[in-house]
Amino acid sequence: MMQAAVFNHELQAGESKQKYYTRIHLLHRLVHGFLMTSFLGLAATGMPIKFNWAPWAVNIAHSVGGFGTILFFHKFFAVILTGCFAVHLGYLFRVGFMEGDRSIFYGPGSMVPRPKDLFDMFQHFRWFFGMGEQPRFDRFTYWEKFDYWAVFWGMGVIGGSGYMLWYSGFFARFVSGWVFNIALLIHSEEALLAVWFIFAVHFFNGHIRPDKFPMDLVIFTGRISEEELKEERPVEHERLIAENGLTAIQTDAPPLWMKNFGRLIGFSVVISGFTLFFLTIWAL
Amino acid sequence: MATRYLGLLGGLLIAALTCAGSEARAVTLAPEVQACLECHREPSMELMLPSGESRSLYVDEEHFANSIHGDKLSCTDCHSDIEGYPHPERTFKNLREFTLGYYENCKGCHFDNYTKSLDSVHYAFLSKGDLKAPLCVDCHGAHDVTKPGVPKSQISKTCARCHAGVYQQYAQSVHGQALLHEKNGDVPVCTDCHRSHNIEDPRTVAFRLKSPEICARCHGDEKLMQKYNLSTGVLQSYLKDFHGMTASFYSKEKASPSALTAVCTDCHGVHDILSAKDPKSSVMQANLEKVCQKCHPGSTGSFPAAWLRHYEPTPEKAPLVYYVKLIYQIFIPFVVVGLMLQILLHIWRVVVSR
Amino acid sequence: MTHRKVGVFAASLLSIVLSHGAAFAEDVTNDTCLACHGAEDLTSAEGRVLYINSDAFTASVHSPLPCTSCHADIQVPHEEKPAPVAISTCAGCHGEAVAAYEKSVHGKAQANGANDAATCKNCHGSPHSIRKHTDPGSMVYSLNLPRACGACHGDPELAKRHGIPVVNAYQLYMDSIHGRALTGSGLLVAANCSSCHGFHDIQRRDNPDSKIFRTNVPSTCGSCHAGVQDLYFKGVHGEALNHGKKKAPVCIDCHTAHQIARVDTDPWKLRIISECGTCHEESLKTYRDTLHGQVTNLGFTPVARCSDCHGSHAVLPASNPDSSVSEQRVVATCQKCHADANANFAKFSPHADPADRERYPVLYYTAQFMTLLIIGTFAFFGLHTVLWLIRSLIEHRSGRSDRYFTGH
Amino acid sequence: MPSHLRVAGTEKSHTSFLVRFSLRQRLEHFSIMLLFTMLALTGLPQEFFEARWAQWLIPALGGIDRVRWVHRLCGILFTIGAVEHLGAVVFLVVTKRINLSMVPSKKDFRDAILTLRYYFGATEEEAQFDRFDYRQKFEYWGLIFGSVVMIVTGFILYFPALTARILPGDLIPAAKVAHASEGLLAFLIVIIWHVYNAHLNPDVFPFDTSIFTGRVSEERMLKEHPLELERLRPQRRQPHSAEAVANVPQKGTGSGPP
Repeated sequence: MMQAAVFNHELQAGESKQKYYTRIHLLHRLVHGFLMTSFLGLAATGMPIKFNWAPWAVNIAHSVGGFGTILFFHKFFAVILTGCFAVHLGYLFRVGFMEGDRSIFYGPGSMVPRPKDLFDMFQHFRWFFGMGEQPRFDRFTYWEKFDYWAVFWGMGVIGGSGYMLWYSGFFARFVSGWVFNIALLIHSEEALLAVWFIFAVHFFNGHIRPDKFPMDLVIFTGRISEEELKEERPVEHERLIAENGLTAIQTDAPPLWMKNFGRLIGFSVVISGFTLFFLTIWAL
Repeated sequence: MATRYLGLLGGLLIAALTCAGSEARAVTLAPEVQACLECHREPSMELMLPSGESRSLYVDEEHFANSIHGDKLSCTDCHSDIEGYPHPERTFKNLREFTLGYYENCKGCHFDNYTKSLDSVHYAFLSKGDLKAPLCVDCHGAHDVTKPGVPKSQISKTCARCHAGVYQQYAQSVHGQALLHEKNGDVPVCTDCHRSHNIEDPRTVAFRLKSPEICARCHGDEKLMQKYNLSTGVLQSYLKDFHGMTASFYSKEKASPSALTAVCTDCHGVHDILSAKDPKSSVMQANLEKVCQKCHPGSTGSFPAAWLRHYEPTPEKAPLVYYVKLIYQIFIPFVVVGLMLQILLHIWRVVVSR
Repeated sequence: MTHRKVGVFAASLLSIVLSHGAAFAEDVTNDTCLACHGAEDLTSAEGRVLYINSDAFTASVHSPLPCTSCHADIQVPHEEKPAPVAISTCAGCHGEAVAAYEKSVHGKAQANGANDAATCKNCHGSPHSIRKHTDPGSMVYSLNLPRACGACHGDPELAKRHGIPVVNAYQLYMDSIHGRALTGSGLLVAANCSSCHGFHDIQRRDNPDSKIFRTNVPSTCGSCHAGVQDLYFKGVHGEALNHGKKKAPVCIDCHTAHQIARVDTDPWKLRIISECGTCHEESLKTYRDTLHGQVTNLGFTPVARCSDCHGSHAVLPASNPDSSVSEQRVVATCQKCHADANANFAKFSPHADPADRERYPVLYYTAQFMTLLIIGTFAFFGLHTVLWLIRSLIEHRSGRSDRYFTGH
Repeated sequence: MPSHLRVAGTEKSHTSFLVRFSLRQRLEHFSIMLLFTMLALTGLPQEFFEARWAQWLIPALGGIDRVRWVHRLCGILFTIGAVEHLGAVVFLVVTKRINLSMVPSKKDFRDAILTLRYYFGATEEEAQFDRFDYRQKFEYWGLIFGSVVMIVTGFILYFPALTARILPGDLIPAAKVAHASEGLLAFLIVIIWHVYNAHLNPDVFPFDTSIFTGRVSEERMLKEHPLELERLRPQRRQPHSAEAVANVPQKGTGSGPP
């Protein structure tokens, strides 16, 4: 009941008068959730093997329950991650081809880079140096697109090399053994790149930068307040008004449980992420 | 190494004298055996080996005649490479190689035992090229092969030639005492637990977990145990207990278990096992604490009392356990039946009132 | 062997003594001596015990001998302090043994005046109660020998005094697989001190005649582990040793001398890897780059170690067709673990070095690319992040975007 | 996330539901449900280890060691849960947030007898219940008592050496028997009694969701806990303000949806 009380209170206090719009659909939130979990799992089981000389690696490896277990979990998460990728591709295919909504391939709503992104970037840098206003972003900013494509590319490279090593016996029918040397190298190097990028850069964008500190909940609630939308995606906001599509995506304020859930997941992942980041740096 | 041979020869000599004393079986040796003995009955006959060791080529006629092969085999049945004189040239680096040279000879007749021996820990060492691993003749003797196990104590003494320490322990144990002093044939000798030809490595977890079954071969035998009024319930009471249950599950697991659990030998001892009535026995109430502490460090005082010592709980022995059991045996059916009734009545009433 | 000769020798001598014994027998018989020395409280002026336990003596191997056969100069009554019985007396019967002893490290030390170096008595005990070495009561019976040697070689002080490299050989041995087999389960065939060091003729390990001189080690171990010895000499290491390469590893380099452990335990399996690495540094380094090396480094053993591919005792170069890593046999070697391995699979190079452009060009350039990629990415985004952080902090300072802070 | 939560979060409900269980109570029930299942699943095969199904199940669960490990882990969590519950109840009682609605009273015995008579058709009058009827109290106290026994004996078996330092050693085999039997008893009660009342009981068939949603319809309250409903009437007229909700005693039912 106490919880409920707090809850009501929050409902009445402020947030109700604040308008909210759907930014990320449930499917993508779920995919992101699984992606996040499996990525963390993969990093936690992979990095100890890469940094096997570090004491923390040995401890993790043994506390997890031996090499067999590590490998099992690594493959387990790998499969989940592959699943996420497949689902996403499936989604693109359905929307892009079955439903023929090409707007996901170009235009403002798409993840595909546009010249604007380049300009935005320069503008952003100028703003860094106080040489101009902040760029006016559309639905996706250039760094978000970079994140997206980084993951997309990483998924191909790490996943590909990973499966190649997993089913080395099978692949050996087609390729010569030295390819596995390459695969091994790529798998570990690219993984390191991905881990560092996500745990340092991506987490900075989502959590550390003062505008978002302590945490940007939109990926969990899927809802963005009108204020935020105006501030951060002015172009999209105006576009939506112009197309008067705003009402279509208007929704309730994110319920408390949803926010708390988001915070819980978010913070635990961030903490473990940063821990791994610093451990790997330390082990260099 | 030669020292062992000295000992061996010494043993043979004594045996020879005694045999000579006792009635020598009137065995007429085959003429071709006689032919070989023309030379080989000369005691000083020996072969110098490159290693500087010398190998006596003397064959004691008495021994061979009285050996189990005396009236069955002739020399060339085993020494099949020899047709006549002069013998084919043979080169042995050392004494052991000489013996190894004849290793395969027994196989011809004793094929089953030979194949069994291939699974033995001794052969495992031999196959790695460990020269000191025993061969057929090391246990059975060569020209003086006699029926194994007459007297039974001879078996333990044979093993003792290498496993002296174990033998010393065994000789002190309840089994060893009975064997050596009471000439009791019921008690186990080495081969009863370790088997004779396919002796497996006793250091493995698998063997550990097998020990209850091994002990039970005798201690589960009603007739045998009655003779010494020992209980045959020991195995069952063990298996029903925490340790026994764990062991039986471990023995089913493919991977060797992460932990160990107590088997017979952990409490009662292995070769040095004593009667539970013996004050020195490890399972004597006084010593039990030390035994428990082997696995339960810091277990003190009343901890050993937790073990019902193979007894079924009775009002006399372990009353507490007995009564707790009893109470629940009454209480559970009572509650369950009560609830059942309540439910049935409820349903019945609901049906009626519809 | 020598024992046997000695046995015969002693026997013959014994007969001689017995026949001539009659001569002395008139003046001094054992009973004559025991008349005084049979008294338990008989001590010398300095309090040295002069008591001879006649039972122990009769049980001893020397029992047939009259006292005077060693204490030859004794007349009755004898002076207060008769000359001590010299080792030459033992040589009277045990000539061969004494000769060997005098050439041995102990004998030489004694000769150089180190009077704490072992003599007959230190190992065999008092000649008045001495037993045959096959008698479990003997100090040099297989099961007792380590204790006899340990009396001195368990003492670090003594080791320091005489510059003996291994200061606590006894303790180490007792904990080794041989020591446990011998003392733990009383396995007579287990190696004891004399199996490797010899007995009367013990020599320093830097003496080419020594059983433990580097080049003699394999044959010494081979006296029991003949099979392994054969394998060893088939392999490159044994060959190198035969070609007088002093650095070639012998048994004790991997297995150690006194701390030999069971080879089927994980700690040993893992330690031996770095053991190979002491000479094969490069290979170890590249091994650690592969999953095999990484997993073993984490302390798990279900993956391939050096010996799993290269063999342990008979290590052969890949150029040799019999080698387990030769083109002909490498596939079979991989298949030990990777059942579905084929010729292609075996082309994987477990010791590929990304820094070696000549041998692994593709790998080299890939590595270069990856490094560039990582550096590039983080150079850019590192800058991006830092600048952004600074900027937005400034913005907040100037309070221009407080509203960014979650809601209010 | 369960959909009913979002409903709770957003839309204002019009059907008159009463909140019967607080979030804490629902969480407690949920965790005890999981833990009890796990404990039974890992415990019973240990008790009946000779049975074929156990001989199959234990290896299937990953060997006796892992089964024990899981069992002990769940046991510890269960203990924590029990302590939490105890603490919460004591705290709430002390701070007057709840009335002792779970304590058996004379009325319960009267109700029991009345109900039995009603079952036998000796009377047409049905017992009227307050917040908890006598069956629920029986089950609650059964659980409390059982938990105490299981926890105590469980820890005795977990740390036998430690126990033997303080207590007589033959307590340990006794604890073994008690743990096994009490466990079996608890299992049977849940299987027969709880499952019947929560699922098979014609009144709630197929599934009484109130312990998960925390709500119960006014009709059901009227049928099952009329007296409680009476007590609450006056309160229910108050507006749906946070304060009003907050004032409602923890174990007493609050009004209206949060």
